[in-house]
Amino acid sequence: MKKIEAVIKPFKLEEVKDALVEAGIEGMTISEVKGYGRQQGHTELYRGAEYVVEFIPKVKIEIVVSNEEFANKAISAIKEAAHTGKIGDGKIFVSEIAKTVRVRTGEEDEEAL
Amino acid sequence: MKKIEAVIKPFKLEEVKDALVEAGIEGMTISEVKGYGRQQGHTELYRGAEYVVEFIPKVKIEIVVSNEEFANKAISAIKEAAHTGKIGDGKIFVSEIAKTVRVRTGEEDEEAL
Amino acid sequence: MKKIEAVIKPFKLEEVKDALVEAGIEGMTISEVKGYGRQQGHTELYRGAEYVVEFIPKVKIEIVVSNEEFANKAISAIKEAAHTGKIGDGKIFVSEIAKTVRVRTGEEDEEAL
Amino acid sequence: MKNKFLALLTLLALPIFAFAEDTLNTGDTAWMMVSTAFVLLMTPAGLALFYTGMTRSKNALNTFTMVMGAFVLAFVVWIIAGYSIAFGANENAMLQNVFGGFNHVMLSGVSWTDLSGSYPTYVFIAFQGTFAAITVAIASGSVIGRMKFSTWMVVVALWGILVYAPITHMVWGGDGALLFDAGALDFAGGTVVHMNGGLAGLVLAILIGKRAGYNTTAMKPFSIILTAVGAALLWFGWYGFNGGSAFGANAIAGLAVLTTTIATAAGAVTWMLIEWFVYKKATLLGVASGIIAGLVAITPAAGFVDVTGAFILGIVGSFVAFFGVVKLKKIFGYDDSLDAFGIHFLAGLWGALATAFLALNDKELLWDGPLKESGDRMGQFWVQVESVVVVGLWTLIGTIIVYYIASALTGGARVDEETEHNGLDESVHGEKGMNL
Amino acid sequence: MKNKFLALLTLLALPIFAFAEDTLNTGDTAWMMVSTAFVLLMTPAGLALFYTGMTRSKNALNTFTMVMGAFVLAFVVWIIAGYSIAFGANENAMLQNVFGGFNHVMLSGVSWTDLSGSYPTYVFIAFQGTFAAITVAIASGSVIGRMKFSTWMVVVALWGILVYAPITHMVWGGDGALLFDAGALDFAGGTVVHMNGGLAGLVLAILIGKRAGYNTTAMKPFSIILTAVGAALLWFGWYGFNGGSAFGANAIAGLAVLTTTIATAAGAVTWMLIEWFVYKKATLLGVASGIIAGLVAITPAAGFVDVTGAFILGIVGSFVAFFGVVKLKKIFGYDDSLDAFGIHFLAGLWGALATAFLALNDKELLWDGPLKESGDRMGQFWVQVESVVVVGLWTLIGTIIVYYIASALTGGARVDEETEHNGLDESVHGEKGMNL
Amino acid sequence: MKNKFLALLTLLALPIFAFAEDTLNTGDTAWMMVSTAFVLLMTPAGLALFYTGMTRSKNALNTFTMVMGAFVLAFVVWIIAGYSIAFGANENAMLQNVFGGFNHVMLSGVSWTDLSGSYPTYVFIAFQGTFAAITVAIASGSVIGRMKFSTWMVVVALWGILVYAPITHMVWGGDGALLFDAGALDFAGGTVVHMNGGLAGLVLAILIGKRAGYNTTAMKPFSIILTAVGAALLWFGWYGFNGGSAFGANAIAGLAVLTTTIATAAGAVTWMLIEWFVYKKATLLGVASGIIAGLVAITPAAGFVDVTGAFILGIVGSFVAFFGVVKLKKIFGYDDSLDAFGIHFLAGLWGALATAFLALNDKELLWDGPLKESGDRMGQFWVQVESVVVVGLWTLIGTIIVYYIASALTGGARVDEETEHNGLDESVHGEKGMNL
Ligand SMILES: Nc1ncnc2c1ncn2[C@@H]1O[C@H](COP(=O)(O)OP(=O)(O)O)[C@@H](O)[C@H]1O
Ligand SMILES: Nc1ncnc2c1ncn2[C@@H]1O[C@H](COP(=O)(O)OP(=O)(O)O)[C@@H](O)[C@H]1O
Ligand SMILES: Nc1ncnc2c1ncn2[C@@H]1O[C@H](COP(=O)(O)OP(=O)(O)O)[C@@H](O)[C@H]1O
Repeated sequence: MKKIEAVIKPFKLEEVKDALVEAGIEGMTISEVKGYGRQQGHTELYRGAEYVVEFIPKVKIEIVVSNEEFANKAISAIKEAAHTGKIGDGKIFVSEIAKTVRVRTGEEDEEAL
Repeated sequence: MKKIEAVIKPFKLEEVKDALVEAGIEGMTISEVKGYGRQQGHTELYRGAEYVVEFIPKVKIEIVVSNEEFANKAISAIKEAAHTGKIGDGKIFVSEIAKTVRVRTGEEDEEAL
Repeated sequence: MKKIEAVIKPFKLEEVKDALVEAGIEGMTISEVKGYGRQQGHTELYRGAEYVVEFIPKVKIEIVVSNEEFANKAISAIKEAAHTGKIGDGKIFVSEIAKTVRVRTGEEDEEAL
Repeated sequence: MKNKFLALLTLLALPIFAFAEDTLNTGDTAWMMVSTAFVLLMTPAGLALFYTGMTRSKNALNTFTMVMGAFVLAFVVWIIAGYSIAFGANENAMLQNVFGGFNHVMLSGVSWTDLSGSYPTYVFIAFQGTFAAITVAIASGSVIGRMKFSTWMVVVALWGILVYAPITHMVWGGDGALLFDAGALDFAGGTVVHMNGGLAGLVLAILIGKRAGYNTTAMKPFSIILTAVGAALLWFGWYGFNGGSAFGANAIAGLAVLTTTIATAAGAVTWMLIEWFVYKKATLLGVASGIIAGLVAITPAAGFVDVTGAFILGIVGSFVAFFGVVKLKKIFGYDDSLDAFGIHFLAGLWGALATAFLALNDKELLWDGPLKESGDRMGQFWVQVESVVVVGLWTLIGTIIVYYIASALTGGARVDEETEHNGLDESVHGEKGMNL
Repeated sequence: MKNKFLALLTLLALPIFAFAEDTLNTGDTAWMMVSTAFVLLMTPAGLALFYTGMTRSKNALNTFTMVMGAFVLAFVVWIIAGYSIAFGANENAMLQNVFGGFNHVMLSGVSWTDLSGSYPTYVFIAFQGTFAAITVAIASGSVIGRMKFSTWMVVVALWGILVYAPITHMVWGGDGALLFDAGALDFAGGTVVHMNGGLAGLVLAILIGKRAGYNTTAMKPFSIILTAVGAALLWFGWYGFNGGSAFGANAIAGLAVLTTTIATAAGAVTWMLIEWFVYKKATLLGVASGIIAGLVAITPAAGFVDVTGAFILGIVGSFVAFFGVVKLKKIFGYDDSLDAFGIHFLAGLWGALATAFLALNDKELLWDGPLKESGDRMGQFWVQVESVVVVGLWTLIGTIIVYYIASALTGGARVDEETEHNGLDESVHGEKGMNL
Repeated sequence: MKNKFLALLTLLALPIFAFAEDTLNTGDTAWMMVSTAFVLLMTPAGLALFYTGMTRSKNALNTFTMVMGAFVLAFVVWIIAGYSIAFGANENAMLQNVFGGFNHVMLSGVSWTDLSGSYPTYVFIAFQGTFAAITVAIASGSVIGRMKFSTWMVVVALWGILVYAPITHMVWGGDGALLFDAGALDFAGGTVVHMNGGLAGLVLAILIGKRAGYNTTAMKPFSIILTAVGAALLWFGWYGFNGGSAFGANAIAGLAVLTTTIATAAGAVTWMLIEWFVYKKATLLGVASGIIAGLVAITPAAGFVDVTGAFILGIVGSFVAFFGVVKLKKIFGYDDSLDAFGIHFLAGLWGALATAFLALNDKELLWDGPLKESGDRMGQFWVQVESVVVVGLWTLIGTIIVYYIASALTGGARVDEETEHNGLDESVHGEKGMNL
């Protein structure tokens, strides 16, 4: 099984979710994260004190799929839906998952997804 | 070493933590996430505008253990404690960890856990 | 490619980030997490009700680097910068990444980092 | 002040007799309108924030809605019938003991030109309506996190008629009213408002049962900052509550303003010190609790005591409420979620009884009763005890009846388990407290 | 009250004639100063919180700043020229219909010893200034989330001069002023403030266009708790708004205090019930919305109606506003972000028209007009219609002009797409609403 | 107004002489009670929110507790001895310059029937007590994030006796008091409250040292929304502060209400414009800061100046405070955490000095002094300078002494490093600001 982690711009979440669902992926877990990279943050201003905000709000999507095929579908879906062409669009990382369990039923691996 | 990631219902956190500690697991890291899956979200209502909340609050638990045995103990503990039998109970994912370091002492791998 | 996940004390974030940038690492994703371990939490007090806070605020840093060398650089940088010597300094976990994609350009793997 | 009430009641009952001395005084009118606005602010802002900050985040909106919804509904009920029952003059002398009748339903028979002493009767009605509405809102604090919103709304409507209005009649209802005739001293509502609301809370809490996970899971407050702001707004509004209960911009109001401030500050300092000695920490929730304890304790006595009396009421009030909140609740094991009973009932009880001993023996301040007539403090004390017991019993029985009717009408008073787990905000109101 | 205005205007125009009866009354003065403070609180605290809570978190600070910034700038503009245009007496009879002239620019010709009836003219000026400032702030609710802050500031300044001041002159400007002469009844600003501000909001919303993602993405409110607190503070301040519009601590003020409370409570209960029947849920945003709808609906009538009238105004006001917010907006598809039009315009319109039928036929309450003169309700209704139409047209045209000037001066009224995406807090103000 | 003080003092000192003209006026009494409530609201709600919003989230509760705790303790100290020292009349003429004595400890010798001019002395005492309590609370803003709560409580208690009460006596203490006799003009506390509190803050900030990480780490405010709400509540309460300092509902109070509004609005607009020119952004914190700067600047002059004077005070006040906050702090490198010195001291200083030149030469407004007596503005300026210097020196020395005593009594004034790192909420109070 494969795990896809994608860090994207927050306002793209809805579109990415829709694209994934369309690609047949029906489960995912998201979290609010902050990114540091080439994209430059803005400056915050409090009574003359200027703070550069280097960590930029992003959303991380985690998806576990049963095989390479689904992984590729997911990657294409995200690549397309999250794309704006501007710096900071984010990254997708793929890694290996050894085992999956569905808590409700105890089903394992492919069946649990 | 193995990493166990479990996505569970937030109100089960306390029980799961206790079950893990009882199973001899004494370190873990948790975070607030939101899940998308079969479980249907509720509807929010603001002056006649209805929003379906598709992303449901969940808690993610990450545990790194030194071997298969502990991994299995952890999985059973979570499976049992997080179980309600209703849709949305969550999933457990297991993957491989290549290296662990304890920042305080510099100890590595099994010793660091 | 390697993924480094480090759980550190929140007030060390700035220093760790600087150390990583100095070590040539220019991308990372952080999130707010809570840790459970040897470090004892404090007690909260509300009208005579005392709650032990067992989950302690931590920051998780995720970095994907192209090879072992960078991984080691990152680990040393974190180890040093996050170190206070007191319990709760945190842990570093290393795992394998199979594939990386940059959303903006579609570049893959090393080029995407 | 009692004379004001008398004048008012006579005026209402016998509108034919016009008193030469009843002319509108602009200063008194200004003060009473301000006091009305101040007391109004106490509920949908003060108490709502005070309670919302203390509840768990998943019940924050529910808590706010219970307080705000109670206020608006109780005020409507007050206009429809509550005022008539509380301040009407019943022709049947027996009934007049506890019940003012239905003559003034929908304020019929009251005109915008009528005066209540030196200011418009309409202002008196609005002022007293804010008292009616805050009293039931106080009780909500005990049942937060498990009562259906529909049940609560029914409780509010019935309770305003069956419990609040008769009790107000008994204490402040003028000649022929039970405790009024007995000579009970309750300057601004120690029995009528605080004991009454606090005890109703306890009764409801016991009838509906504990929250799931009570005493086994951590129930952390949403934000003590909101609670502290709520306490500050309550303090502010309380100048209308106590100062307005002098029914004019006079020296008694001035006395009430000063004693209220002293008792409150002393109560807050006391709670900080108790926490410091017990826990080695002074908490913000502690300061806020001490403020409320001091305010409640001075309420029945605000226009009767001097500087020393105010200090004693505030300091001991904090001790009593601290004991109620930290010890009593543990001993008996009831789940008084936000301590409506622990603070309002106990500090109110303390204030009501202590008034007998701390009230100045000054005929210009006192109301008719044993103390005024013959300086008889023990006699006054027994009158205070009587009023506490009568009010307590009426509340106890009335609240039980109201609870069972409301529960029956709404198919059970308690939300289902899952709703309680997920928090009432989501299921009951379909809203979230904060979308960051 | 009309007489007060007349006295005032005469006083201003002919400072040589001193009226024997014009002596300062401390009670009236106290009440008017309090009312000024109360109305002030409504904008930078009440309305600001009400709106901030309803906006998306990324625009929370922008929303607050738009309201607070509007208030301070509009007040400065009021002192510089607004007051003179609104309450000056123009020597040219034709112009006097709509425009009071520039005699009192920077309050020249007004001294701290001048009285407006029984209290200082300076207090009258400050009191009216808070009305001017809240009116434009109300309009901001319609354009939240997409208008440049600089454009908004220019709109505020121009609108205060070109729209608000002339309309106020027409309605409240004394002899010779268009709608004043016609006999329009607007006790505290149903047309002047609420219809005016609400319609200006709609016009701006249509001119600037919808928010990106309107109707396709979820736009969740930052925190309804803030909105509810804002509603409570608005309610509190409204006692100054309506009660102060009696211009003294008198029986009419007392009437306004009572009717305001009744209509508001009834409006809130109504909204809860509507939601209950429609959605099976009562929301806190609903209670808060009902409170505002009730307050707006009673505003033009507060000193004219009785208990029944207050109930009707509040109950129907909630229905009207609910319809505006839930249905009308969907039908026509405009993006009135925070419903300034849906609530303020519609409930204000309802109140203004209904006043003709609900006002008591009591000469001591009524202002000159068909109803007072001959009990002619239909005649009064047509006057109310006239005032609604005139105010509406003036606002419509004036706001369009103001928008285009402001847009031209600031290089376009709308922020760029990225700024809108990221939220205005970050780009426009460089601040964040909350750093946890 | 000075006459009011004189009457009061005579009354206190010579209770045998009853003045025929001293009868209670209900309008004045209503206004003074309202003013007391308004000023009260400023501290536990207004200032507490203003500061809490600006602090880092880990110190939010600590900040609130420091303000609220200071208020209640300082008020208790005021009743015990502060009032006596400030407003007592010392028989020793030498001591009377700075110290009113202990005759009225625990308000002994003052009865609820005593009048201070036309309203109860008890109201005067409560009103002045809220001034005493806010002054020390202002100073907390400079030492947030590093001072032990226990040390702070000791500072509060001592400072109220050793610094605040004598300074108040000097300026407002009646015949024989140093700066009162000199003829200093300080309408509502520019020197007594704002310079005094602001300078005390700076002194404490320097003595305790900078926060760890000052100038190297980002110290982001918890929530500017809270700060803005706090500013709005402060503005509201300030009507009691400045308007109440006319000690009656009279034309001078009306003047103060108007000038206060003008200066504040002008100050806020100014700060927005400065930010716009310097940073191309107008921030909400900026608007809020401009509001406070305007309010502070007008305080010493509110009942002395006209419209133009109010504009000048507000506009320049914002420039001065902006300079203090943005430049001065950087130049000298002290860590005035929340800018108590930068805003309160500097704008207060500006107001106090400018009063000499902007006060109207109108004998009905002025207090005895060079300007009233002979229209001598330079003479008046030197009196203002004298009062600024005397108050400044007393505060400087007094605060240093108080700091060292408090530090000694509580085993060092500063929390340990780890506590500072983790935030004071957790370690000092054991609470969290928000549990989402
Ligand atoms: N090496 C990395 N490891 C983990 N996350 C990264 C890494 N590099 C970038 N990211 C994440 O991707 C986001 C986008 O990266 P950035 O360099 O700003 O733009 P782009 O991906 O368009 O080159 C960052 O905000 C960060 O969250
Ligand atoms: N393929 C997946 N990848 C990552 N997370 C998933 C995946 N499927 C489900 N989840 C997580 O598990 C949670 C529960 O899944 P759901 O389908 O709602 O119920 P169940 O696990 O009972 O079938 C989801 O809310 C989501 O957080
Ligand atoms: N086995 C584990 N799996 C995942 N996270 C862990 C594990 N053990 C510790 N952690 C994380 O590391 C943090 C520090 O661990 P702790 O035992 O408190 O101190 P130390 O690392 O100094 O021994 C914890 O708060 C938790 O977030």
